[in-house]
Amino acid sequence: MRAVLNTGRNISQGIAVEHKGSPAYQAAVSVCHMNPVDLMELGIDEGEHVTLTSRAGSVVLTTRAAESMNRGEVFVPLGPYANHIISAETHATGMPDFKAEPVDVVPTDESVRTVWELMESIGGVRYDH
Amino acid sequence: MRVILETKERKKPFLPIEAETIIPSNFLKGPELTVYEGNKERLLSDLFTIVVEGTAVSPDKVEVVLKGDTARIKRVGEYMATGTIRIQGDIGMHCGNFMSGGVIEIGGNADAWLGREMLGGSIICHGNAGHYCASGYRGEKHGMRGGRVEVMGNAGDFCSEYLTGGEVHIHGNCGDMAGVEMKGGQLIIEGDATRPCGNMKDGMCMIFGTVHRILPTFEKIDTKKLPDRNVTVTVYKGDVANRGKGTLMIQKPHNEGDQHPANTLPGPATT
Amino acid sequence: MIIKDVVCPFCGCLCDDLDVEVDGQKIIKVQNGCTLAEATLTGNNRLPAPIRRTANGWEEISYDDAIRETADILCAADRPLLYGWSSTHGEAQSIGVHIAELIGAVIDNTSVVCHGPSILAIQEVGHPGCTLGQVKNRADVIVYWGCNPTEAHPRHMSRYTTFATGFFVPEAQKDRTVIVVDTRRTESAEIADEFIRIERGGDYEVLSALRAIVRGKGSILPREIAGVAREQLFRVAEICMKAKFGAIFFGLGLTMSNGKYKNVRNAIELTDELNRHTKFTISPLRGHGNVYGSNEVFTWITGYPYAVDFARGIAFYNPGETTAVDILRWGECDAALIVASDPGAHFPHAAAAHLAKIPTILIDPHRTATTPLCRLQIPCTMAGIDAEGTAYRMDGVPIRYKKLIESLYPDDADLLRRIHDRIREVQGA
Amino acid sequence: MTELLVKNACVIDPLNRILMEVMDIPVRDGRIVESVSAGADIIDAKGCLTLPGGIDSHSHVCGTKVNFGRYMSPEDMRAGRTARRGKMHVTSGYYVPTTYGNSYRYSAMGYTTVLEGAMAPLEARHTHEEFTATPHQDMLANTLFDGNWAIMEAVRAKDVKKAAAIVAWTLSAVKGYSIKLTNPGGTEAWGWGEDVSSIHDAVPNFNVTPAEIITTMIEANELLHLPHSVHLHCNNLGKPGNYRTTLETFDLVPDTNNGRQTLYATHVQFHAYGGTTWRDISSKAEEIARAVNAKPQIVMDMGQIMFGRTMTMTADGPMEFNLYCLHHNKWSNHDVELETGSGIIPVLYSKKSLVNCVMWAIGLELALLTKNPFQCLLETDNPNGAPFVKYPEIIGLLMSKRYRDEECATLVDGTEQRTAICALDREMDWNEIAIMTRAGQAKALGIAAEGKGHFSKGAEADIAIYPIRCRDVDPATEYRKVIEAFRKTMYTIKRGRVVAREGDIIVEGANSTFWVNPVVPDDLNVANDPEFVKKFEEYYTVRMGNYPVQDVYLPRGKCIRTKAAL
Repeated sequence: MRAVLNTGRNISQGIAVEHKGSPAYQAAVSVCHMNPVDLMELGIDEGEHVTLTSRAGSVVLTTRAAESMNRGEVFVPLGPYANHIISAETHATGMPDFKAEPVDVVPTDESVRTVWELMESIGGVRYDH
Repeated sequence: MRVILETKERKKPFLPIEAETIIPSNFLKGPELTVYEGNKERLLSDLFTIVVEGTAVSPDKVEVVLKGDTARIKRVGEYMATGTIRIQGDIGMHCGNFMSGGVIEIGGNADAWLGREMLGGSIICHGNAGHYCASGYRGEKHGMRGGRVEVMGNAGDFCSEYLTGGEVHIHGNCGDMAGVEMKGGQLIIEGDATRPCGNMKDGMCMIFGTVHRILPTFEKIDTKKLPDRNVTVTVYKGDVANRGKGTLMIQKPHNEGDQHPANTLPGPATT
Repeated sequence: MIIKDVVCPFCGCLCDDLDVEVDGQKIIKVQNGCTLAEATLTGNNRLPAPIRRTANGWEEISYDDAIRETADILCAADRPLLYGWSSTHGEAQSIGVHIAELIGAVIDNTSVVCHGPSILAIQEVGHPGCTLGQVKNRADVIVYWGCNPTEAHPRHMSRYTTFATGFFVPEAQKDRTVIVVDTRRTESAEIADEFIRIERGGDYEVLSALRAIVRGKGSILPREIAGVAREQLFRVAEICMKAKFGAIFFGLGLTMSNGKYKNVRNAIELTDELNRHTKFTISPLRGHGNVYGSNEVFTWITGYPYAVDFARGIAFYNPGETTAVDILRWGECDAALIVASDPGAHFPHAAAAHLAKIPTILIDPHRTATTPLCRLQIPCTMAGIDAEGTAYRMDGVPIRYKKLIESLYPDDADLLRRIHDRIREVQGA
Repeated sequence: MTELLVKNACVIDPLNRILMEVMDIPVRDGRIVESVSAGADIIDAKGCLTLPGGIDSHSHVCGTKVNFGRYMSPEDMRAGRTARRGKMHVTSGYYVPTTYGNSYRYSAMGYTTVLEGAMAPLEARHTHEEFTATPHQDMLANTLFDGNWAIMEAVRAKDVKKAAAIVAWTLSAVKGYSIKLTNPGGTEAWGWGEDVSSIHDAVPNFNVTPAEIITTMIEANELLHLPHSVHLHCNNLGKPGNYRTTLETFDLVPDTNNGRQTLYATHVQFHAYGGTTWRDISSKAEEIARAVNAKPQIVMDMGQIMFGRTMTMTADGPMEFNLYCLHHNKWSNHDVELETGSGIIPVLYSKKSLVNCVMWAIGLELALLTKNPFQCLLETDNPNGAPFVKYPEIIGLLMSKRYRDEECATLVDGTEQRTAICALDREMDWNEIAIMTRAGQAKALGIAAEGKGHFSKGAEADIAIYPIRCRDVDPATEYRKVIEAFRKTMYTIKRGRVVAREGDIIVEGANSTFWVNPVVPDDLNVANDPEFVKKFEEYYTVRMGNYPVQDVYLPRGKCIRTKAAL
């Protein structure tokens, strides 16, 4: 499914934002909110995983049904997961397209990576002492 | 006189070079100029192999040729008043800023802010131009005021923002919001455009490709045949959200079934 | 011990009416705050000591070594980037700017991925704004555009707008009309008297249409604008023009979607237009507690609110070129100092990845997503918890953070001052 | 102990009636003394003009709206950029420069003390932060009370003591120096997009008039024994015909203080317009000057405009909106709850505009027609009329009829008919300029007693040595030399330390901030008044406990305590 990715803050992201390694943070920001009809169209239930692929990359997320979402739009809270697929293009304004990244949404059996795994995939070294 | 500058290999090739000293008139006194690489001042000869052919008595007879990896070289031709600069490949940001005369020819792509606040002279870019082609400076109320910019390929977003005078001719497509805040001059787009001329106050924009999402505040006033092109265009006045007296002529207005603009954007020239 | 009138450092509301109970070095209870305040003040995920990444993994090092190494890295760089600054106090921000001018760095703050576009818009058309108390005491029409205060600024409505009792609006909710404009039906939209649902990316068009209506040119509008019925816009324009005092608040829905600052500019020009009929103000809902402070401090020292490039000795400003995301994305910088922010989590990965390729130093109290990317992390106090200092609320009101508990961490202003002085030593040598 | 001897100084010190006397000035530990030891550092002034450090008694350089002027003007930052050099930080900007830019340029011109013209109490912390970053001048803050709700309630209740008590609490809480009224009542009306149009209009919802606010505050000011008088930006700024409002306002002012004026009327040029519209605007400088000449209780400053681009910024929000509607450039506005407002727009004063030419003439007329230079001080309401770097040109204009005639010849036709500028022959002398740029300010602000604006023994050693020998120069003809000399001192000495040499800053600054703490009896302390506290907590959006500016913001604060007669 082709969709437009929207990102932003929400409460659970805000609560866990200073605990980037915590399960609560991962649970808050590795979620893909989408319209239930879109979920149905993909043939999956809420809680199953999808891969989102954009011009910048791809990432696996857990789906969550949200009536408030328009069809053809998905919302991923601000964080390393959303940023794994947001392009760094800023249109020379300094600001990436955090609210307008076109993505492909495909169901997947792959598991959601941890924040540290994501950071390692871009050259980081985890610190988990 | 011809001055040929060919880039040398650099340890940190991604560091931007700021080279507003590269304008024809500066070479009359010899090639001992300096440029900035990051926060370090360097001799031109540290970064370029310099070959000077012939002599000149006045700057208009000086031609500067740039070769090699020139995509990160910024501000070439800034404040240039006369003479010629030819760039074989791509060129970095702010090429031809504030230029008032002379010619810049770019063989490849130009990065953002090509011909920013230009006053006169002409720029020809054979590849694509980045965002803010022929536009203004942050906070400044006047963009390009005179001269001519011609881009054979596409231009990015905010092309000709605040255009106040002169002519901009894009042969390919423009990104989002070409001609936004336009208050004079002429913008011609042969290809497609999205949301052109928002908040336009004056000036004229003609678009011959498909126009996505014409703003609701442009008033359709006429259709008109352009004899030199043998096409009929729809004429709009706008932007009535403002005190707009601008003219927008579109050959192919198209508002239905639009794609999202993010999907239709040309990439920036040097991505 | 209970400390009264505590300032919450989380978001730009800077609520200053919290009661916090502390026991020695621990915060036990937070009253009056929202859930975000409570999580911020009671959370504990501090990095115990400075750490350095080596070929064999991480090792703890001393503060002295960390400071020396930081200064050396910054002095050796040809294009250092100093980024972050929004979660610390003005005193640290100010030293940061002085470090940037010393070493010819680019210094940028988190507004670049927040309300940077709003700043660009203000630089084109200005900003008719006011302090939040004006809205609280006077506003009978409140517009929330492209923002969701219920989740991002949970007490904004109860302290300053919709639910707040004001001098001229004694019956808060009854006396005020609330308009919410968004692309999705957020929780904030649920309490609106009028909800305008716009097609994604259509804000600019809708704002232009409203301006045309207020100017008396609405007749040329098509029946529908970006998914919104023309009639609804006429109705909303009427409500606004009849307001005694209207206040627009906008969020990242305008700054992050297509058109970026042009959306904000259009909203400001709508406000200008409305001022010809009645009183109207517009204000960005600023995110980080002290992000506005970083704009203020940068501005009085350098003339620019963010994205300042000192490479040439003078201050140069050009968002899109001198902004952090762009510099990282082009791989321009060869060293980075990140202070009080988390680009690892909040920048597109193509930009964040560059931090792992260059020597990056992180000054931050917490283990963050930037930690794995950095070469060196130096933990410090957290402004508003174990350090005091100045912060600027989203409306420009300066407030002093209180120090609630004692800790053994150095204040980031002290850390930065030591780095600054060490750089001068190195440069002098 | 540090000692300095300035030798061969050609001193003008109006407060001590010293006029072009060549003498030595001994300095010890920052103060003027009788003599110094043989080991003192020596500066040879070589017979050049030596004045007490310049004092600007009304300038906008620090705080919320000034910084917003910078914030919204990247185009201005392209001008006046200098790199870090020696002890000098980076600077940017021409008409709204960075704090260091302001500080260095003032120092280069020999200015050592500046009063910030408008500080909103709620945002005072910001002003003080910028004071610290304006390191080479001692700073003072005019504190805004024009739309203060508690004050207006006290005025309505005709309770002067209460008004005084509120002022006392607020000044000491926010570390302010003096009472500023900007368009009194009008800034509150602007909270609803309205304004007041005369001093007898009622302020919406408060049932008080500007006249009542002004007279009550003058009384309160004197009851508190504040060093400065009420500092007033009259109603109706910038409106044709407003001179009537100004004259009516002047008529309200009693003469109750022997030591100084009881009203300081600021940027009076903007308040001296005749006519009814922009089309028939004319100068009423003569009427205004006549009133001031007859009223020793009033001191005004010029509010001179100079041609070129600049930024207007004032607490007078409605005025700025009107200007915006004329210019259609950018407009910022910032209303401050329960206190005041502010607006900012860029302007271009052009010689092609008759209105601008008339404005230019009015400022000069005011100065030339005011008999006593202590009653008309030199300033531009920086940056509203022009950036302060234009002061030397204004000095040139005041000292040379020829220069004025040359300038007048370049103005648009009609200026001569609308103003009297061409007919005025007065040429000011060196002493008068010294009064209009330091001695007058020191007296009007009430800081002569703090050792400012003169060279008495014990005074602060703020000294400006200008590269000009006044006995050898005829300002009337050689005004270019005068202008050049006032642009850049040979030495600017602040508290005994050379801070600037030929325009270069050579030390890190260490200024002081003067503030006033009027001591009132406990029963009048509003902090103990439950009604005041209740309203504060209900209607402000910061807690009363978080409102006062902590001492840490004034690392070198100098508190002036006064005992109120309450």
